[in-house]
Amino acid sequence: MSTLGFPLFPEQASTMAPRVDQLYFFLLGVSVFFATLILILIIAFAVKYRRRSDDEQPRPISGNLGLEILWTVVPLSLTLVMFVWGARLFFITFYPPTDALEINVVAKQWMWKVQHAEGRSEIDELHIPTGRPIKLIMTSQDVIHDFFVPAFRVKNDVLPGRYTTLWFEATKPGAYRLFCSQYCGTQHSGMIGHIIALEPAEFQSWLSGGATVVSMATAGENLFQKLGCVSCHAQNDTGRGPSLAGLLGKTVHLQSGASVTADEDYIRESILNPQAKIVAGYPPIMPIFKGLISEDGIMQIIAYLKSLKREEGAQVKK
Amino acid sequence: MKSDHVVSIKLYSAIFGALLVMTLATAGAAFIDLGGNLNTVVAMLIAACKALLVILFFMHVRYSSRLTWVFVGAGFFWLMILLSLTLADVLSRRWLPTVVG
Amino acid sequence: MNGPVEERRQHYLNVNYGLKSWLLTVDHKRIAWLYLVGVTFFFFVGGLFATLIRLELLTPQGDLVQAETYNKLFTMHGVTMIFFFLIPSIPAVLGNFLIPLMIGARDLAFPRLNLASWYIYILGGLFTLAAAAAGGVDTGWTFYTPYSSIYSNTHVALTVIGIFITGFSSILTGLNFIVTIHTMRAPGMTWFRLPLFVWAHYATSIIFILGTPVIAITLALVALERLFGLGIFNPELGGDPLLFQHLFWFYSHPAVYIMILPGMGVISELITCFSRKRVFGYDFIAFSSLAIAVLGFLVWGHHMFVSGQSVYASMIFSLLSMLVAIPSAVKVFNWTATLYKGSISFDAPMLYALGFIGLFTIGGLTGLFLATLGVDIHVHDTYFVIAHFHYIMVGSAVMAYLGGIHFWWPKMTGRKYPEPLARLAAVIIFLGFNLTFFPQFVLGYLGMPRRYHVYPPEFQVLNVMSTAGASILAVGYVLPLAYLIWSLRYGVVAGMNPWKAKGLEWETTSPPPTDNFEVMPTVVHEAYAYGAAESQAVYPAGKPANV
Amino acid sequence: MSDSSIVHAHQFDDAEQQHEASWLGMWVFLATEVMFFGGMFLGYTIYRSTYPEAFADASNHLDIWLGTINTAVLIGSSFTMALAVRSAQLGARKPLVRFLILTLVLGALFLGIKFTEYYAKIEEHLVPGSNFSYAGPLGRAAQIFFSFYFAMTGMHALHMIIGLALLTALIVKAGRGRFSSVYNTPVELVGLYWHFVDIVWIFLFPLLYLVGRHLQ
Repeated sequence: MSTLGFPLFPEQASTMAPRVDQLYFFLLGVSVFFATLILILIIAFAVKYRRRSDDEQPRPISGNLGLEILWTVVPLSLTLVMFVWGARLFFITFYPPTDALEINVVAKQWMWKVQHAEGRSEIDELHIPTGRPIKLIMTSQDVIHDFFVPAFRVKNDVLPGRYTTLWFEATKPGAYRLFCSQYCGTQHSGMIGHIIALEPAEFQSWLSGGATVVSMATAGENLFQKLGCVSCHAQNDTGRGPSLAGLLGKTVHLQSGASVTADEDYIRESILNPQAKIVAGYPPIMPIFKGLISEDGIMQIIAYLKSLKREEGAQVKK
Repeated sequence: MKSDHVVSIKLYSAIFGALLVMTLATAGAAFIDLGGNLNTVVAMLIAACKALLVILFFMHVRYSSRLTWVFVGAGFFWLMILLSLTLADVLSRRWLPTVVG
Repeated sequence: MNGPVEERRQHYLNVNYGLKSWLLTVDHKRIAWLYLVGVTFFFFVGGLFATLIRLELLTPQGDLVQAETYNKLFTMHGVTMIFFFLIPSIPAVLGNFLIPLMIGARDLAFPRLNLASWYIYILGGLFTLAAAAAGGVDTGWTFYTPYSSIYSNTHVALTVIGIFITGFSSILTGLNFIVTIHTMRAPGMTWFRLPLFVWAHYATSIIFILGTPVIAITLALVALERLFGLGIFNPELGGDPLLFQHLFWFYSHPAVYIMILPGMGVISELITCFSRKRVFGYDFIAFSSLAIAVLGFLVWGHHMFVSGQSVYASMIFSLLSMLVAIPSAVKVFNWTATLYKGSISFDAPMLYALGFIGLFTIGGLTGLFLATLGVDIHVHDTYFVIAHFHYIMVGSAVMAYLGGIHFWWPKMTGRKYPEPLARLAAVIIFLGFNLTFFPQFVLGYLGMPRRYHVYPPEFQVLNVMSTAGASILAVGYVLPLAYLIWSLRYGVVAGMNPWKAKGLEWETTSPPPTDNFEVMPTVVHEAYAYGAAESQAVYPAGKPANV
Repeated sequence: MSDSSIVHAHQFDDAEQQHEASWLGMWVFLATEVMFFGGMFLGYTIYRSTYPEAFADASNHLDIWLGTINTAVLIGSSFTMALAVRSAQLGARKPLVRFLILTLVLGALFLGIKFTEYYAKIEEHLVPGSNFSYAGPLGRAAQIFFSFYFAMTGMHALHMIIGLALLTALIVKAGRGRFSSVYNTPVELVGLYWHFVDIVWIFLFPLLYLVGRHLQ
């Protein structure tokens, strides 16, 4: 990126990157204009009006309303442009496309654990296909971390006790740096890795390579059996607990009269702390699974519940 | 800043009585299910009334200069900034669910 | 006004001698000196930490210090510089010394409280130093939970107790200023005749009293969580990791204005004096200070755009952050316009002031990048942020502080500093500063995260530039320390008003008497009446002999 | 130092200015105090909106009667404090001392009841930390509720203790006849402080004791 032997500008490797850079250059243009304006004025005034004799006494000027209005309104309008433009990009960054490929990320001091839906896991590396939106569903096992890929111009904090998401679409194959950018303790600067973007075909072969693994949904189903979830949450509404088929994305009516959208956070909370939100019409009898299941395990169960949804969705269609 | 207004014992006693009545009222109302969030609203309204009486009469703000009012108001106004902007985050956090189709 | 007579005159410095007369003083001018000693000490302690940080970053490997040590270094650097240097620097030294002089009062409203604030400040400092001596703290100055409350095994509690204590020193200083400015102005000193320095300190004091208590209780809760297992921030119990950040930034963003507003006040005084002109747009500068203080409380969420905060709240905070840029812009334009058709001289304080305008312009404009949502996503928590806030806090606030110290040095000590050396130092600081921090903007946009002990090799060249700049900067900071101390004894005796400046503080002797004025003034003119009457005030009881 | 009947500090022009400054200073300080407690009120509000059931359930572990009695006691102490200030304004020394002592006694009674409650909570293992135990599935969020309970009432009790110390000092001074109808600023200021502490409790009472009573 530079003839100096070291980079001065980061690589653009995602669909977001050129859009962020465009806004950045707009801001840079405005900044350079005003900084230069002030610099020129100061130097010009300093030279032109330098003190020539010690008893000089300039004529006082107390102000000028027109000028005050001018230098209030012009910056205000410019900053409003920045706001609107920035807000649009921001909304895009935090609103993943619905067809995105979901990948689960669990952060811990000091590593990134990634699991693909098909079951393949990796540490401090993330393989992705180019030309396809990728959505990360992330949580932390301990402190706050932050998933940051400079070449993609995206980052988001990874929080304990909650899911956050991040999406991007790589535009060209290559290896890109991944940083943890929220200070997380001693080896914070060692919590780095690479995003490896592959051509879709290569990605497919990478995904099926390696040791044979079970998919996340299957792993989740196994956990669902092992932890005994299935004994209450039957596929139909005959169990002591509500059926979970097709749950994700639906609106759930609660005992308290409120209703929530059943997203990943809701499922996670309902596993770890079932009494927080009781579904209307069911007794609060589910045991607490906190301590019995890992963050990775919860993600697998969610993947399993999502797979149930797809099956049911197919049935509804006909 | 403040006038040397001397409040009568009668008025002080009336305020004291009102505060006691409201304390009993709020404790009593707590046992009645008013439905929804109404219990909280009633409790907080009564608390605000009590606080207002203490500020205006016991603390003599009713008889004090505008400047005193400004600083009393500033304290509560800034508290409202803290509460409202933080709640703007907490309450709207789930408007964009993390789930996709 | 010849030398020997001047020496015999009684003033606040020679009214009595001995350690006790200083440590038990209730004279705001002497308390300002106590603070000056305190903040100078902490400035160089913080500077030492910074030096070690920059040396470590000379190479991409972690070869000078261990990761743990590095993390403690940047934490202690931030804590000492922010809480023990920048926040008290201009208000507690220059504000303390000048506000009563500028408004025509004998002292602050509560002199004993003023002394108590200094002791509280020192006590808090001792706690924090004790934490450093016991092994340090590694959370970053931001103390984000749950790292600070549960995971860190360094001396978090001791450090936050130190900051908690020091917070009360800020609160009491702010309280003292507000009451003094409201109730103790000299006859005729109306609000719109106040120097802009006083307006800026009034605005700062509002932040002191309404923001500081929030950080105090927040850090107290963190300490209680560590010491007694309280569970308010604990995600294991279902605690919200963002609650701490809201509470923290509710104070810590306005705290940025605590650091810069007094500096803006200083600059208004310097620009007018060294261009001998009434300030352009007095009302606009005065009200912009208040606007910054109030709007500054509405924008803290821009530190949390990528923290998991609601997208909608982020948009509100971004919009409000844009608004706070306006009063800052208004100030810069008005200062520049003040130069127009002035009579500009380039004494050291003016060099600092002109440097301030330039660096503050860059610091302010880069702030817009961080307030703009789409770009903040990329530059958040990178060196771009580091560069931005050092342009504001070092490039602007420290420049203003040094400019102010030089400007009022003759008033504080009765002696002049060596002008050529001072100009040299100002230029060295300006150049060293830019070389240190400008490369960090580039590093930030490249994506180098902050608080990294080791970093990828492609960032090395820019880091070497930054470290080189830092060593120049260090020379620039040691120089004034040396010649200012030298001037205490050997400096040329300064008259009452060596700069021919306007303002009540220049209408009393240098150094001033303990009660500030031989005869209390009655103000008859607006501030900065350059080119108009001889003095701002009349002295009903007759002018003192040496006026 | 001054030719008027009352002494004022050297930095002031007269006693009137000194009184103005002190009064304003106290109000500025109280604005600070609002924000100090405000941080905890914010945390409380957020968690209560997040965990309404747990807060209601945990709140029912507090003794509503002791809470109500304590509220009445503290309001009573505010009443006697107001009367003490009134006596000072009128220059009535004996009633001033009497009302101050009464305020002190009521304040001490409040703290006594408070510490009885604390003791009960320790017995019931409701103090957050490793010894915390809470029957039922809402234990984790209940621990957050009790964290707020102890933080908020603890900070309030700390303010009460400071208030009692100030009252003691006032009683000594008032007994020595230091206050008059012209000079009584310290009584007035301690009064403001005391009323402020009362107001904090007026909000703490419903927020901590009255959350879930109607659901029982």
